[in-house]
Amino acid sequence: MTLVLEQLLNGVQLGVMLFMLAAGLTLIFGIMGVINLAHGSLFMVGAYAAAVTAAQTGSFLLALVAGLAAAGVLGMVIEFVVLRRLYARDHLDQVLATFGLILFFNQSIILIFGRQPMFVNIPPAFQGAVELLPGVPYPIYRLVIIAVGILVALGLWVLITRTRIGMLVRAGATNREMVRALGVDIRLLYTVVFGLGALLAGLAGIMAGPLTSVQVGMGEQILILTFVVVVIGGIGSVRGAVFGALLVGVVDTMLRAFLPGFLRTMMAGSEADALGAGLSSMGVYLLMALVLLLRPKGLFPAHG
Amino acid sequence: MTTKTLIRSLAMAAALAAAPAMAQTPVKIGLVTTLSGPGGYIGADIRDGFQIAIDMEGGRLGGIPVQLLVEDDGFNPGKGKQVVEKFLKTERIKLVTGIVFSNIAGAAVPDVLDEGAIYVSPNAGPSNFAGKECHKNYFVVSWQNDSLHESAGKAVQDLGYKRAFILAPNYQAGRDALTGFKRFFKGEIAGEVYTRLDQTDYAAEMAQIRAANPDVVFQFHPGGLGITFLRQYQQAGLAGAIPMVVAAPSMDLTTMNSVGDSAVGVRLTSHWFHDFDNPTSKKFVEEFQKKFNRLPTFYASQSFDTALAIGAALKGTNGNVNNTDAFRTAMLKAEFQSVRGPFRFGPNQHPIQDWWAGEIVRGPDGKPMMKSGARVMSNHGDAYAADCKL
Amino acid sequence: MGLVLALLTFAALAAIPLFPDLVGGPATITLFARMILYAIAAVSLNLILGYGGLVSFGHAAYLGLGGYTVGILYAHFISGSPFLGLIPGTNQLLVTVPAAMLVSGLFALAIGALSLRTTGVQFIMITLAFAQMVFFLFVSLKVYGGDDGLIVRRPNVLFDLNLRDTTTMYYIGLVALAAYVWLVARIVRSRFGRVLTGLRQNERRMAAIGISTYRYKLVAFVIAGMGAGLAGALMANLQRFVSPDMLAWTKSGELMIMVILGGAGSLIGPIWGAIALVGMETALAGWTEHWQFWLGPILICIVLFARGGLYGFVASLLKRDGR
Amino acid sequence: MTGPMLRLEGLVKRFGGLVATDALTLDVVPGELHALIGPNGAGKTTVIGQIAGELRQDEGRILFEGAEITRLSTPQRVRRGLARSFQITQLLEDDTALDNVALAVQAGQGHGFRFFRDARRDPRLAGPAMEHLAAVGMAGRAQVRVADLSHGEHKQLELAIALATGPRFLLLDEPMAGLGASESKAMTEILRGLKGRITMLLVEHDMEAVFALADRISVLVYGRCIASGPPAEIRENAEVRAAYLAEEEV
Repeated sequence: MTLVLEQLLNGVQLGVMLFMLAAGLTLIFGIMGVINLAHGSLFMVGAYAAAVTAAQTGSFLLALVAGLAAAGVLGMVIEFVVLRRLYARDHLDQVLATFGLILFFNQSIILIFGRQPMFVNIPPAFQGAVELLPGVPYPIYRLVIIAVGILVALGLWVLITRTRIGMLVRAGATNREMVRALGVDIRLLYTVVFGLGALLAGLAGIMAGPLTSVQVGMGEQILILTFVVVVIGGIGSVRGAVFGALLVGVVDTMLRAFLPGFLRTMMAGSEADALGAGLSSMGVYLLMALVLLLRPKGLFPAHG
Repeated sequence: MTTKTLIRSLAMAAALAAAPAMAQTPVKIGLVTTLSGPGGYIGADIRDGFQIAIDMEGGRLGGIPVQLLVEDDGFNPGKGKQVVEKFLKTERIKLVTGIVFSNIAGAAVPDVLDEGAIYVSPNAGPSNFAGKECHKNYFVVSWQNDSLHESAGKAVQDLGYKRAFILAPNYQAGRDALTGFKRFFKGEIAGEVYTRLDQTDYAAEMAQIRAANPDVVFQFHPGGLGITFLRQYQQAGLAGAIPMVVAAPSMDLTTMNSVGDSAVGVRLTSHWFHDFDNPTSKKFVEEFQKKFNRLPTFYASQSFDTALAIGAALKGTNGNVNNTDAFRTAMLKAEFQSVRGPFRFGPNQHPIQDWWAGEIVRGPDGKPMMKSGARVMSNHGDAYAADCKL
Repeated sequence: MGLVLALLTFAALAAIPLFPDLVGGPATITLFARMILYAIAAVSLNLILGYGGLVSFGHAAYLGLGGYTVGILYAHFISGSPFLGLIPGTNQLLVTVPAAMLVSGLFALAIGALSLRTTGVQFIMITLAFAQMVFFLFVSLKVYGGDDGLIVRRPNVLFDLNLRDTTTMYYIGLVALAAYVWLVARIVRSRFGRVLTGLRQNERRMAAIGISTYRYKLVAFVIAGMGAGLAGALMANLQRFVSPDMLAWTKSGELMIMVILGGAGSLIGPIWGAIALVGMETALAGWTEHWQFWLGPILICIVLFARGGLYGFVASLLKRDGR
Repeated sequence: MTGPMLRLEGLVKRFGGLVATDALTLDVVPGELHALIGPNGAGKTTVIGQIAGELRQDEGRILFEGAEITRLSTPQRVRRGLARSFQITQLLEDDTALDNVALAVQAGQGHGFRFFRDARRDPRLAGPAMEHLAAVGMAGRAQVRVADLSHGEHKQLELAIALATGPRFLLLDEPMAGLGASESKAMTEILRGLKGRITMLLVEHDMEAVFALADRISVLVYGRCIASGPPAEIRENAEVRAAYLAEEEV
């Protein structure tokens, strides 16, 4: 039973990371109609900037600032140099151009930092584990990630429901033309939204750094999972991103943790392991297919 | 005589005329290895280890001038096949080496052998080429894959642990690793888990390990996977609590440096450590450090040995690689000083060598350091040699 | 003009193996054979992407499925045990290729039926995600090599031809390409094709004249999937190896690039695109190990500044001269 | 057939907080040309969208020839004989005028799954398509690409496409918008020629055309129908005058 609780927390923690990426991705698409594959690169760049800064200065705070700054600046550069020219284009052009960006960023990172994975230490304050229940120690750092995720979700909720920017974001997500008709400086709104998405992706990268190794290609692995989240949650919907991310995180972790064991009660060990590993890696995609069958626009569609 | 045949015979005549000068034309060696992706550092070490051997002899191997052609396989079997095809058909290369990963070897090596060329492996030694499908033109200087993990299993057995939890990614080499480990570890398996090759978070596995509470953990996660695994092992509070024993690929120097403190205390087995006290090894480490400003990993040492082995065969055949039978005979004698000490080829042309224990300890500067220990196995070959009929 | 360019293209392609030294030696025949097979896949993607406006980001899945069909049938042919205890293995090209197209088509039917319930960016993400699912399926299929892939030690058998010979494979690929291009040419001019091109231009208009778009899209999706399956089956014979890499998402991206680079919605543009991209990758990779560092920006520039692709460029040049 | 050809019952459509269609009830009887007028933003195009099935209403029902079509898709409605034209023309820009109309003819014939024969050489498509083009006065422009046609021709082509689906009922969304005086006159004549044969619901700002053509007029303000009746009656209606005057002052 304690194992289930622990795995549940692991699932939530993965969900939180996915949420930080999915929120940006879904808003950028909802407001600007742009599909940005390079969102994963922002995740990677945030992680790298933080890793390098932490290695140089030993300060997690500085690493956090550097990671956010790098992701934010890069996001703005991407928006200014490439994406701005693509708003009026179809999705195909956007996919291809941002695919080109991925190749470029991955190789740039290799040229600058080499191929060897980097690692960030967990900040001393968050090292160690706490006993949630007797006999169930859980790493503090993972709890911190969950807490940060909740704060980000709350912050976004306040931003979207209580501020003028948020009002425009909501309006833009439901009806892009309407925002233009309101006479809003659309460029500014775009920049704000894109910057926000980039910062969140960078933050996710910074948080992921001490858990997983910082390496080239880390962005794409998580990007595709983020797509699944966005599709399940409904495009343009932050609420959908929250639920989609938690759902994907928990389902993925639970399948991975318990499916092989469950199958082993029914068949031979090695076959169960192979089948279990296969099914659990396909699990979230099957989940997505199921959601699509029932609700083609996702669980919380933003557009009517 | 048609024009075409005329040209052909003219060309042949020219080639014959040039024959005496052939000794002076360098022998081409094709090195296809993985330079991109997370495993790229391994390919870089293999390339550099080979190059050092050539440099130390002033552009020659075994006294024969050589020309090394390096290409990236992009961590992609299809790409590896293409490179090999180019080597064989366009460059007319007879000597190929360099592949890091078993799956790429599985795809590309048959093409080399089909063309009648020679392949000398500096790293991957998959089981299918070691047994029934062994080939007279196929040599492995590093190890047969299983023996890495067999030595780890033996080490765990020798250390007296009774219950082991074992993990590896769900792919051929991962499954072979666990099979190899179990061949020499006779205790109880407390848990056996296959992870995903694209996995970056092992939280779920850590929880399972804690729940099983074994005496020891054996895991095979090469490169970036291993770094992540070890860090999370520490974060989950398992590092001090449950000892870990791994095979060399899960704890090379690069991994150790990336992992930092959580590597301390991990035990490993390998056929070579950079602190080996024999002249060839010392010279190799010194030259490598001088040129590349870093310590060589065991991958580099294997590649260095591969170059020496090829050099010995070139010397024995006076640089004639076209007579593959003569080349093979020369190669099998293994008349070179390996950085590992004793070395010879078994009946399936895979190494027979010693395996050593090692441990990551805290060095004088406080940083983790790799230290060699006692011999675990002597003159160890592999389990597949018996199936090989050469 | 389109017909002339198409005939010129095929004439040039047919002539290539006759002059191997002109194009850089015998190894390049393999390279050109790969270009040809990628061209089949690109032409098939162009049917839905260029003509139908359906941005499928998972087309490599059908390529891989085609390849694996050949690989799996070969594995069962060698082992002698039937697939799932029912279907006997084979190494007859005339059986494996149609089987590959059937398998790819069936998967396209299932994936398309679900994906086509959505449009726009959701469609892109979903086709990508389903392709990933197929990818993971093969990664976890331990019996068929999993992540390591499956070796097809001897190529399939077709009459007395030696398929181990790359020139033979090259011409088989070229014939397949010509047949598929001919089929696509007929389709886009037919009633069905009129609906398909109408869909790309204005889906709202299509609904307003009473056309239920879903079925048309699905049928096109299946035809395109079968084309990719054909390409994959031949590729498995050329490389004598299949691996999950064949259906990786980056491969889907490359197929899309081929279509755009050559000219989406033109009959032979994707062929040029496949040749150009594979050629460019090979050239860059031979020049620098960091070839993607250069390929990325090249792609961005193509998307930003070269609309209409190579075909559009050539067509506009010819038009200008004509006037 | 007795009763109205098209009946809207208590139609409601909301966009966020905005009520675009507010409990709208409207009858169009067979054979009439019914005009729907109202100031900008009154929700006329929204109504057309709901009748055509492109927008789903939040409440209410739509009946066509006595049968409820509320849940039918756009293509299903078209196949029952309910066609529309667009205010902002929706044409296949890369194709010729003839291709556009021929496709609509093909849709009506229902043989879309034919893969081999060249559709452009099919006389069963080109013949009827030419007739429809001729009906809107565009026979001479059949082979011109849509992108090269004038705005007025786009409008005419819109109508020809709608006619090619063989409708019994036509929803016309501002067919005169952006036309010059002579073009408007020509369009009015084309519509007059259709009167009687096809029942029509016309949304239009050109009051001259509306009063020249309409049998009955309904006035929409803020999504509600404030008046409905013959042209003469509407002309004298005080509330209608107020609504229009208010708009002009703004």
